Amino acid sequence: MGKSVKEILIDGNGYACIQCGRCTGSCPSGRECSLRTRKLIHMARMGMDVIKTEELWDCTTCFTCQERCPKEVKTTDMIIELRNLAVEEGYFPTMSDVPKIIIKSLYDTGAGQPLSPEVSKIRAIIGLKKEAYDVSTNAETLKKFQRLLDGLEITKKGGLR
Amino acid sequence: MEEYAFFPGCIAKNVYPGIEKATRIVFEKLGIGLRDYEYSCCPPPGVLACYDKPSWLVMGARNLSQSEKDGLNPMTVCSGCYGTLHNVWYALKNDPDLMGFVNDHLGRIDAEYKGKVHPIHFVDILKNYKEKIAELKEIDLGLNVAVHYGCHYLKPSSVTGENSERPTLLDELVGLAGCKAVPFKDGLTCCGAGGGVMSGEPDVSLKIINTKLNNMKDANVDAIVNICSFCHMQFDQSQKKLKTTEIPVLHLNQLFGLAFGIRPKHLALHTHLVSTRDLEKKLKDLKKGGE
Amino acid sequence: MSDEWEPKIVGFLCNWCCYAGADMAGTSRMHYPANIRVIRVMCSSRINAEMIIKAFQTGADAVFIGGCHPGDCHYVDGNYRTKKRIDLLKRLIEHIGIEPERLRLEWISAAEGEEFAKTMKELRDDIKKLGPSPLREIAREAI
Amino acid sequence: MKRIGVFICHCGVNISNTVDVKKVVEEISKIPSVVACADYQYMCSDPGQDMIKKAIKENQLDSVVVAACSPRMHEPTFRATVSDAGMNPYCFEMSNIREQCSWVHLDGEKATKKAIDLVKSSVARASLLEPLVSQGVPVVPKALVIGGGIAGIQTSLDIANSGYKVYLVEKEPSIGGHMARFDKTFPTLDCAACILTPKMVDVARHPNIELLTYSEVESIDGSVGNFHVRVKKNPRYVDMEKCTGCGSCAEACRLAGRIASEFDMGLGKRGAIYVPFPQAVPLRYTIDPEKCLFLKHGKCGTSPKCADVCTTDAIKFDDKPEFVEFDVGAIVVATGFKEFSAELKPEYCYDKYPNVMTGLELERIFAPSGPTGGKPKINGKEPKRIVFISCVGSRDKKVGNAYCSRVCCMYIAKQAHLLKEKIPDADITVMYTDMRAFGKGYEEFYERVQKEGIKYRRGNAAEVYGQDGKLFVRAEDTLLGEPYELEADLVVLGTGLTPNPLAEGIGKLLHLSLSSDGFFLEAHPKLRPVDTVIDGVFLAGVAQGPKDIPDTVAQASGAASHVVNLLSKDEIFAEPTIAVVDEDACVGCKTCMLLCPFEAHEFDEEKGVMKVNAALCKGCGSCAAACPSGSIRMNHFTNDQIIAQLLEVL
Ligand SMILES: Cc1cc2nc3c(=O)[nH]c(=O)nc-3n(C[C@H](O)[C@H](O)[C@H](O)COP(=O)(O)OP(=O)(O)OC[C@H]3O[C@@H](n4cnc5c(N)ncnc54)[C@H](O)[C@@H]3O)c2cc1C
Ligand SMILES: Cc1cc2nc3c(=O)[nH]c(=O)nc-3n(C[C@H](O)[C@H](O)[C@H](O)COP(=O)(O)OP(=O)(O)OC[C@H]3O[C@@H](n4cnc5c(N)ncnc54)[C@H](O)[C@@H]3O)c2cc1C
Ligand code: SF4
Ligand code: SF4
Ligand code: SF4
Ligand code: SF4
Ligand code: SF4
Ligand code: SF4
Ligand code: SF4
Ligand code: SF4
Repeated sequence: MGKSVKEILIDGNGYACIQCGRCTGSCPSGRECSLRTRKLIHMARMGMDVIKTEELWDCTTCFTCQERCPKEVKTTDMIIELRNLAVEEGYFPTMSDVPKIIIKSLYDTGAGQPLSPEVSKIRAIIGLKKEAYDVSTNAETLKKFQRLLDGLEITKKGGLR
Repeated sequence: MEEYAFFPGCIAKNVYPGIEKATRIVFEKLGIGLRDYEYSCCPPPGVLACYDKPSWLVMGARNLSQSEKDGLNPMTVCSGCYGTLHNVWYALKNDPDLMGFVNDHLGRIDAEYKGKVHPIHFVDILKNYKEKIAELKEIDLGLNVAVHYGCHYLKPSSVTGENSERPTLLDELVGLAGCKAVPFKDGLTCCGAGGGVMSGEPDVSLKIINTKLNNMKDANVDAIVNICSFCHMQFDQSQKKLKTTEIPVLHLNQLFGLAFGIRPKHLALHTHLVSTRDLEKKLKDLKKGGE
Repeated sequence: MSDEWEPKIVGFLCNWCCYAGADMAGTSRMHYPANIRVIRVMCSSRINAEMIIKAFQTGADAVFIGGCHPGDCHYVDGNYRTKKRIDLLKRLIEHIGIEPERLRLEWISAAEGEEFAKTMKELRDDIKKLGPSPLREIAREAI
Repeated sequence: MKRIGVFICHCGVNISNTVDVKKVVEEISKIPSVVACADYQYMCSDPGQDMIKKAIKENQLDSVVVAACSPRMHEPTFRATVSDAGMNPYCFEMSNIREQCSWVHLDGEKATKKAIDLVKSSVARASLLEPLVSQGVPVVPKALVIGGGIAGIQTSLDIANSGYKVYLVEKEPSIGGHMARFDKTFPTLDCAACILTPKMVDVARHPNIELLTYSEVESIDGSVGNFHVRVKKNPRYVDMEKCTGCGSCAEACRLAGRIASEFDMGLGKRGAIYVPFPQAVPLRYTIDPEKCLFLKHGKCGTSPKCADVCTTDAIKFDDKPEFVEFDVGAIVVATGFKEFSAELKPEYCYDKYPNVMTGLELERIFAPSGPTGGKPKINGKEPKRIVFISCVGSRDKKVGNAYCSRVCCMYIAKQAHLLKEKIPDADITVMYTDMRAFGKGYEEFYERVQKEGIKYRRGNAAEVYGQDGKLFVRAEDTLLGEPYELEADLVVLGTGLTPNPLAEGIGKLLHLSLSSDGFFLEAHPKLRPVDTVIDGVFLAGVAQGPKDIPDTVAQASGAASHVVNLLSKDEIFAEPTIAVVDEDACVGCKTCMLLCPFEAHEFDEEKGVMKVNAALCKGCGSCAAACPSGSIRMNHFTNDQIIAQLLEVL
């Protein structure tokens, strides 16, 4: 079980927020969409449904807001925690397929971005091994890796279990 | 010999192998050893940390544990990988309970992470080799470039210890290759790829990068130089989609590769979506002129 | 009246904060058990090992020290010194067989009457659970 | 054996409703040393007190115990009572059977038992109490004021007007502090010079004030009533007696107009010989030794121009530091503040663009004596689009300043108003976090400037950036929930007030504590805001914490009245409840010395033993508790007294 909104606020120093808006003003994403970092903190503190808002997923985790906050509110860390809670409560973002694909790829190959035959060819041409050395190089290691993932929540959330 | 565990990350090996290649060449020339390990994806903060932070911590710690018995610090060529591994290291170092939790899981596959090795970003190694790089330089590239630090190398500064508002390292490093870092509007903003936005909210992601690319274009740069495979992918792929700009994209190691006289093809520049042909031509002329 | 065993507690309270807090509990008529016997000192840092050991030797089941909150000390930082001394003493009394919980240090301000009353209740209940001080038995035998 | 009298109070029914007073009397009367024991309805009433006085005389009592309310309530009353009857007041002891007994326990039996224990314990203590005599210390009827800002000026004048001598020490060549830099002051828009300059002149002319400018306090010894002070007067290289302040030298100086003026925040220029500003007090010139050609290289052209033109022969290149020593009875610390260093907020690009300025710099732009002659010109041009940013370096934990600076909201309003007045078509926006306009007339002023067309947009600026020679400010309008950008010709940072690093040394000399914000700590935040825990040392102005001029002046007058109160006494009596070292037993380990927060211990090198300076000791007893050889006696709280009390209650 993850943290509650209240615990997230406490750990992230959210109760120190003075609603100055320096976070939103710093946010490269909010300029292009409806994300208002300050508002997320306000909603969380007022007990509103912050985890249901889609803007929660517009944050690129660039940390600019956290860097600029004069009250040391850990805005970005909190957004990440709030997303965890959202996932737990079933509020996936709109394009919910993508993460599932990535998680599956991760499980099957150890890589979120798997190697395609084309790139494999390029690797050979530029003088690299056709396939990189990684967790999938050794079948035994990959099995172990999958065993590790079997015991983690992420495979459940990714729909693999 | 100074030696590191090489953590290439998914993109440098599976999408832009030119980055892996350039890294191996540059580090060999510098006389720095790189050892390979059975790594998995870092895993990325966007999709993994946001979906299940505990899983992200465990998988990150597994990666960190790989080279611990050899005492080698993992070196990353991607600020995303660096961000993940560094944040995992930082969180575990400061929270014994979390360390215990992670090791309970790792114990299931006979692994353990003690926190003895920590990730290091490749630019933090290169900054100690400025003289050697200058020595190895065969061509003064003479390019006007837009440098992109990538968010997770700089921030949060409480964790990275970097000067997040006024970094200067890349300006100095590209200078070693005879290039000039041209200031451009909002030079430090995010490329828009992280946090799962590139995959989850592609429209927003493209808008962010579009603004950024146009700012670079306004500064009349010859190339974008990055230190992060993920940003590299965003810069290269999004230009193909947006079709408003056409600025060649180079990972810093590719830039050094060129300066060291490596042929562009060996650095896989021809596989980039944004053509590097004009850039290569410029360099060829330069070389001719020089000889 | 029940003959149930009640712990004997000695309290050393600093004049400026905790003693005033105890007074405040009085003025606000906050009730608490009558186990404590208070000795007023100017600063909690006046208390030394000799006094505390003596208290246990002569039959105290618990010793309570009350001072000002950090930063509020009338003598700048006396309470820091008290804290250091008491932490050390806790380890020491453990050596001679007294549970460290029997030595309790709290910061209570002049305004925290309620806190004082609450602490007195808690302390009495905790010590009741622990039972009579082991030293008290030894002391009695020695006499 | 001592003869002790015990008096037990009913407090109407406050005590006797719970505690069986008769039973207490019965038990206590059994104690052999108790030769008199009685109870009474109201012990503190006149008949109650008379009863005690009578008993003292009739029974030749050595000590008296009153069991009643808290000693924090009536100990002073009864000390006076016994004193009246000829007993030493320190032979009096009080038992608290009301606040800590009858009022907090419901069970009468247990409360009575506790009351008996407490009184027994007091009796045990009383039999060991000893008479103590307060030492009178003569008071030197003079005061030292450190810092010559408006706080120091006001304090000095108030003390001097009461007839006491004041030494006013100021580090800079002139008094005036920050206020001298302002053009107008909020909210009344008084001209700062018009209200400050007369006071500065009064200071210079006052027969009771000795002004020591360009000077530093080197050392302070002693204690309340009797401090010994040593002050270093830095060489000015101009003879103060001879200089008439004509200014010919400054005009002639080879470096005239080539050195950044500190007073003008670096915006204006001065020469190597200068006065900080035309109304300086004293109006005497000073040569900057770091810059002057002659002082640095021994040569200024063919001959030093300043000396050439000075008709009074005041230039004195061989000037040396001078030291003055004097005694004072009280000290006021009025060392003010330092403006927040704006480069610590790099996102506002203060260090990058000349048209990003701080509040204090803008004050100089407005001032008729300032670098632009009072014309609001930035780089020679009148700014039309102006953005103010509030809370720069205040309410900001990231830079370590958690507190609100209390003046910036209002000085921003003032400056916005002044700009609008001078540039009527200016477009002025204030980006703010919260508006704090709590003083008299402040809210009204805030309303007024909004009527004048100043835009207040809630939501503070996130960053400033430059593009193609233009300046932009980014923020979120938090009321609209919309991020936006504004182009600006001038960005003014509402920088806050931070502790003055120049005052650090003073704090150390006087053993002053700092509060968590880094300003000097007052003895009590509400009831003793001008005192410190060091007797005889007081605070005034921003040295104690951010405040505006009205509050500064009020506190300065408060500090002055405390000083006058102290100086008006011939002698002051320190509490005799202090630590005393038994020289025969002390092993010279110096354990005590490390503990004392007031540095009251002095080591006698000759005898190899410690001594306690009675004037400095505040009687915490910490050293007595720690002395490994048991040689420190804590008067009125001796080991024996405490242990005797302890044995009775167990
Ligand atoms: C930009 C700005 C605008 C303001 N506008 C207004 C306004 O309009 N109205 C208003 O009410 N308030 C205003 N204020 C607040 C006002 O400045 C202060 O309330 C006031 O100056 C405090 O006076 P002070 O004497 O305590 O401190 P200061 O003015 O700082 O004086 C302290 C003096 O002590 C001297 N000193 C320091 N250390 C030593 C030492 N060790 N030895 C000897 N001397 C020393 C200093 O040199 C200085 O002369 C403004 C503040 C700022 C920053
Ligand atoms: C709800 C509330 C809560 C507050 N909380 C705080 C707080 O937590 N902390 C804080 O610092 N401040 C607080 N304050 C402010 C605080 O109350 C005042 O600062 C303080 O009481 C002012 O004291 P005073 O002596 O000036 O006025 P008052 O307390 O009003 O005293 C004036 C006295 O003068 C008497 N009087 C009036 N006219 C005459 C006359 N003609 N002849 C004789 N006597 C007369 C009145 O009867 C009264 O006793 C609070 C205020 C309010 C309203
Ligand atoms: S910057 Fe910090 S204090 Fe300001 S609104 Fe954002 S989270 Fe709150
Ligand atoms: S971390 Fe997210 S919310 Fe914060 S500035 Fe970056 S994109 Fe915006
Ligand atoms: S002495 Fe104290 S307890 Fe006795 S009547 Fe007076 S106030 Fe009440
Ligand atoms: S010329 Fe002489 S008298 Fe005139 S100001 Fe200069 S030093 Fe003073
Ligand atoms: S000696 Fe020269 S430089 Fe120095 S103050 Fe005189 S004229 Fe100026
Ligand atoms: S006075 Fe206003 S501007 Fe200054 S710190 Fe306080 S709230 Fe911010
Ligand atoms: S601690 Fe005691 S023995 Fe040691 S120097 Fe001080 S007085 Fe003397
Ligand atoms: S009693 Fe306290 S103040 Fe006095 S000398 Fe000892 S430690 Fe210092």
